[in-house]
Amino acid sequence: MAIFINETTKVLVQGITGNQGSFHTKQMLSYGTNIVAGVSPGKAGREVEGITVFDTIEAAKEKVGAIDASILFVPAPFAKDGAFESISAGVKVVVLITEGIPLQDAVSIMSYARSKGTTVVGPNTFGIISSGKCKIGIMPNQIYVPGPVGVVARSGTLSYEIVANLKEAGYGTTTVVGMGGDRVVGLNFIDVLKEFEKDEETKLVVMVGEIGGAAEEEAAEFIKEKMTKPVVAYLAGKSAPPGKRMGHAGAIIERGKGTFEGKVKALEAAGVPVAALPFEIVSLIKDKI
Amino acid sequence: MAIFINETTKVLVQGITGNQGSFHTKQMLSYGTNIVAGVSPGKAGREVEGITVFDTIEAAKEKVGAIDASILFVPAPFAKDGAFESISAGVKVVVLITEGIPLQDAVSIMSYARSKGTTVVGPNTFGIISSGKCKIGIMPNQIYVPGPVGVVARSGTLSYEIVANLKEAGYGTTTVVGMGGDRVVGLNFIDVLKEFEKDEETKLVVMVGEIGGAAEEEAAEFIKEKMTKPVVAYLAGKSAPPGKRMGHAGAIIERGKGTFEGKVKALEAAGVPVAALPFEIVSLIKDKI
Amino acid sequence: MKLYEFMGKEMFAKFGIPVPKGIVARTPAEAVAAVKEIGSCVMKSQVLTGKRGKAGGISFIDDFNQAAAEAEKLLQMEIGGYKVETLLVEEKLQIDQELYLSITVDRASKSPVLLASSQGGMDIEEVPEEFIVKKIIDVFIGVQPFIARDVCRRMGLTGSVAKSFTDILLKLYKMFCEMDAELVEINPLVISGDKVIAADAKVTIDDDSLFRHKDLPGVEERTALEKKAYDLGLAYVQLDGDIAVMANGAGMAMATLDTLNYYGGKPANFLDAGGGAGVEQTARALELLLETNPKVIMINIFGGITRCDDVASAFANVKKSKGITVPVVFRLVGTNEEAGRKILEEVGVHAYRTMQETAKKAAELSEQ
Amino acid sequence: MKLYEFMGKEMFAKFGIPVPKGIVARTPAEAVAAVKEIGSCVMKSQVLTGKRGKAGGISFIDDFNQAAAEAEKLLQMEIGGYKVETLLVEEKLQIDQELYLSITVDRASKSPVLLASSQGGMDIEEVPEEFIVKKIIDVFIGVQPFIARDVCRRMGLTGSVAKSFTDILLKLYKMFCEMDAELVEINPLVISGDKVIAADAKVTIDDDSLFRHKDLPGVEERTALEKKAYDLGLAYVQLDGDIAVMANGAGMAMATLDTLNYYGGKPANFLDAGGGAGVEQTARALELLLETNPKVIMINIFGGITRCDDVASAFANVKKSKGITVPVVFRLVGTNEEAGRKILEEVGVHAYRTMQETAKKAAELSEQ
Repeated sequence: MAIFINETTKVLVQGITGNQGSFHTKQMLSYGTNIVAGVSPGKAGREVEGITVFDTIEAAKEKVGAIDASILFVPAPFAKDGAFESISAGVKVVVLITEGIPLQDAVSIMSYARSKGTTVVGPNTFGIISSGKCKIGIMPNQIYVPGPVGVVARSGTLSYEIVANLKEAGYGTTTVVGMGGDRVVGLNFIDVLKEFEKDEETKLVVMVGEIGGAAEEEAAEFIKEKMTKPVVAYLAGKSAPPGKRMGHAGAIIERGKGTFEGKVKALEAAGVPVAALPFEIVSLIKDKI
Repeated sequence: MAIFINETTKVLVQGITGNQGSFHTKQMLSYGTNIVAGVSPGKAGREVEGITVFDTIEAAKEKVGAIDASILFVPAPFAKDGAFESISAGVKVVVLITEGIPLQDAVSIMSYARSKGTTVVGPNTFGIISSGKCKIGIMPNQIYVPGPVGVVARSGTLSYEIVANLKEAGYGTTTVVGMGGDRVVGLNFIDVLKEFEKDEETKLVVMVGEIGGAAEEEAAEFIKEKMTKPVVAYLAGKSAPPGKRMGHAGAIIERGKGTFEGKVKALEAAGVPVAALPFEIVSLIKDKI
Repeated sequence: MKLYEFMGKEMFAKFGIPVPKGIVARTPAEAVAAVKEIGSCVMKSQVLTGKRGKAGGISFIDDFNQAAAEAEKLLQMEIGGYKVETLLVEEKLQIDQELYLSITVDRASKSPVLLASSQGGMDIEEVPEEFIVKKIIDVFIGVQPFIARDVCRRMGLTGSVAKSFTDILLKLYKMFCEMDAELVEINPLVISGDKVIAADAKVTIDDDSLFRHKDLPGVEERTALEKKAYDLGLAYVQLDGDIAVMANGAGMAMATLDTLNYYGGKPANFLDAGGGAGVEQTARALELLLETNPKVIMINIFGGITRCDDVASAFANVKKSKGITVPVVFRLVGTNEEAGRKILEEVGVHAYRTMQETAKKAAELSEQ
Repeated sequence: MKLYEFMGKEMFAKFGIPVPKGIVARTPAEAVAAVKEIGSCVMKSQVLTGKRGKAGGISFIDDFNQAAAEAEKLLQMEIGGYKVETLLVEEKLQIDQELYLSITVDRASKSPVLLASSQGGMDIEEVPEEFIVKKIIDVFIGVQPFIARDVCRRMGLTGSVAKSFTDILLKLYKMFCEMDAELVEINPLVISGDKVIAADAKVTIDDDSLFRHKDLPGVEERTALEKKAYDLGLAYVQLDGDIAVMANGAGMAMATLDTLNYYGGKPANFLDAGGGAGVEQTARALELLLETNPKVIMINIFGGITRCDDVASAFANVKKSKGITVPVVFRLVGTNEEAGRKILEEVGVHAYRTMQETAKKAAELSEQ
């Protein structure tokens, strides 16, 4: 078991011939991801790391059959078209690595995805990985080993930090999900928590949040009412000055909402211990697993 | 039982203060339809046949709660907006009486309805009636009495003819569905046949088709493979000259498809006896029920 | 409403779709002037029907001296029942390949559908299925570049031709939506060197949408009587029998013809008086039928949204004001039936209750 | 990118949303000329922050002789950290009621959201929830008339005011979409007689969409250093400590500040070098940090899409070419870690493996 993706997931890479596309195709293959095709318009017939490149997803489907998941290494101005192509082709999990996708493009992508029942991971995400089974993303392979912890994070590198800490302490992961740092992303904490609650292999969930928005507060409400599995959290941004942009459009503190203190309060009220520094997570989960 | 609507269906009338709206509200009420509210922008606070009028469906919902079905007596240029309002308000069955709705408006309505899981009856329909339970439409009350026959028709008056014949012969109806005469309508024969197949009270189905399009041919395929209940059909247009517009945009014979002979052949191959005149239907069902 | 080729091409040009250089001519003199300006050209008769090439409605003009004679010849032609009144004089294109491209609305999916082929031209209807690319369009996203890419791939288009084709496709979809088209068709869409040009244009605008396209010029393809009926909101088709028929609802009208035929009667027309016809409209419909000098009039009304009393009143009014001398066979049931029957009886007309007896009676009377 | 009020209003006018008659002035002389033309007016300082009315940034000019002095006064003000450089001189409106109207994007529903209130004006944030109308917009259908009707109903607008409001709402949504806005806000939207007029304009265009709005004039609200960082594709915020910090990923950068603080260190900045920064970009980021003359530099890299060898190479290049005299505490793990460590060792820098030890060391060094 794992959530969203597993060892049978057939993956297609959009933008496979680009710099990042080819580099991460290699990385994903070496992790064991079942990549079945790549797409780069005008580059049909080439190969990247042994994977055949097609002009369009329809062309790929004619040769390799249905695609379960796709990952996009497509520049921001073309990302909407690429995501639409995946969604339209019936791909069920679409991972949008791309940073800087226009906000309204993201809105359109999410609406279209919803109408087709597609799960979108990102944009501006490191991706999703089911440890030992399937990696669809750009995270460093070596830190993801199978184990009982589910991780869901807004921020990429921060989750690496925590997953690496977990690994060193002897805890592997089931699935690690990067929600993405943009204001509009496909998954929220609750979507992912629901899946972890259903997943038999996941015994405990680590939430990696940050200041800004109300996603953590909403998650707290859900945890209180629906989660039976233990959840622990780390929140970044305790020392961030209020009202300043901290890189993620999502991390703007607005009108007193989304503060560090408010989030901690909401989570603790839901029985979720909150670490103020990333390396404290390990000690928080010790008694719970 | 009945399909799509029954005695518990809460109905709202859009365009209730107009000529047709008020006339047919009275007719529907006298048939026993559970009309809970009316809408006419700018006319809030009035009453039509004892039914309170609101400016918007949201306003109506605030007072009377959720609406199950709506019927639109709204001029063609405003019908899309009215249908969107119903669909957006979570109404599950929307009956579009209006004739002359622009084709692309109909396309938009159907797409939006699909995304929200709404059933659209029409446009350019006489509506839908579950005999003795609920009438949402403009058909003459007196011919609809409860009984074992389900009727699905493209054409309005023609279905009255047949339902009246059935009644005189002693056969009542479960539900009579008018699909509507336009090129793009919400329901096709198959959608309705599926429901009749599931409905316990319906013992036999009468299809009232006409020349043009391929709906009857597709229905024949479905009947052959999926229907256990007997189906009989009447097709109008045997003597229509090919290639001429016969009033319904839907009834254009194009490229040899949709001919009377082709439809009869397809239906008979599926075990569906086809009457060439409307009053022959009664004799066709005699042995089957 | 079908548009003439030249109108469709004006619309294409407005939306940025490349068309050949062309001039409209309505007289031989205008045609000669046009040829003078364009040079080596093709002269195309403007009619609202296909197959005009096979019918001789297109002339290629290489020699300037032919121009007047050819124009005269074309302007005297009738193609598929349509008189040629206008010519389009166009530059001759170098044709490397003929493509096909159209967008219309698909009944089954209730969505626009895009059809394209690398084998366009006169015989498009005989091109095997596997060479026709068909894409159902989700109106929420419209025609996106990824769709165009896949169409190009399947048509075997690459490089600058694919780029131009994509550009045309996106613009054609925009035009389809904004102009409320029922059909936009380019056949052939010509590859000429590295250019892609719409060599023909078949555009049909949805009649029901014309209220929001008031600036479009009207194009009439109905007969005078049909036009009159259309203006009254009636669906009317002329047939060649002697029993004038009025019914409400298209299905009912068709069934009435079927039933008349069954009893040996010959309908003079198809007339759907419409769902919600009131007194005024019904009266106009009756007057229209009287104008055709039928032997018998058969009226078949099953009142739903149409109220029997309205129809009866309309009939009574016309009978009183114009006088009706031919026999009228009336069938009247449904909404407000009793009131309607009473009105008819006052003007001495008995109404039947079933379609059979009505049709049978009408057929009998027409034999006399 | 936030737009100045006068720019927002120009955009409103372009989309057909009524705005007061107004003239932009950048000097007292221009302001006087504007007052001469407009007459009794209001002089509004143009700053990218709210609450300017409460800060005295708005003057009402009834007496023409006040104009020069008032303009001079306003042009010397600083409001919320922004120097006033431009004035908007506008006709004074008769104000019968102040409404509020805005459209932005809602995170939770991933859709545009429309907010409206019949109690607009300066204190909109204190208006009770029940007087705020909120509608989540389904982008597939957009803002339709039925939505506007319900907004009007809930705001208590009727008649011609409701009609004008509806018209403005539909146009504002169009502008929101076409201009890729993050926020369009009109507060107050003034009812003046039977007219409805946008008396203010707050418009923010999505930075990520600017590539398709090349014709928009640039508005800069960053400090010089922040601007430089932005142009390099870096997210940089100046803070008041002495440890320059570079990390990759916004979350990681925040966590780095948190950890530094925990160990008593004082970060001089927030700098997210970005997900996929290459050698060139990382080098620019380092040079930027050097410019701020920090006491210590802490670099915290967990390589994912960022490759450790790229970061190390960039560091080595900068060290060789510019020389780095302040102590650098480096943490380097992740993609291509071994290659990166090797490069660093070649320039004499040891890389730590955990954030804790790195932050602790940096804090210690900054104390010395």
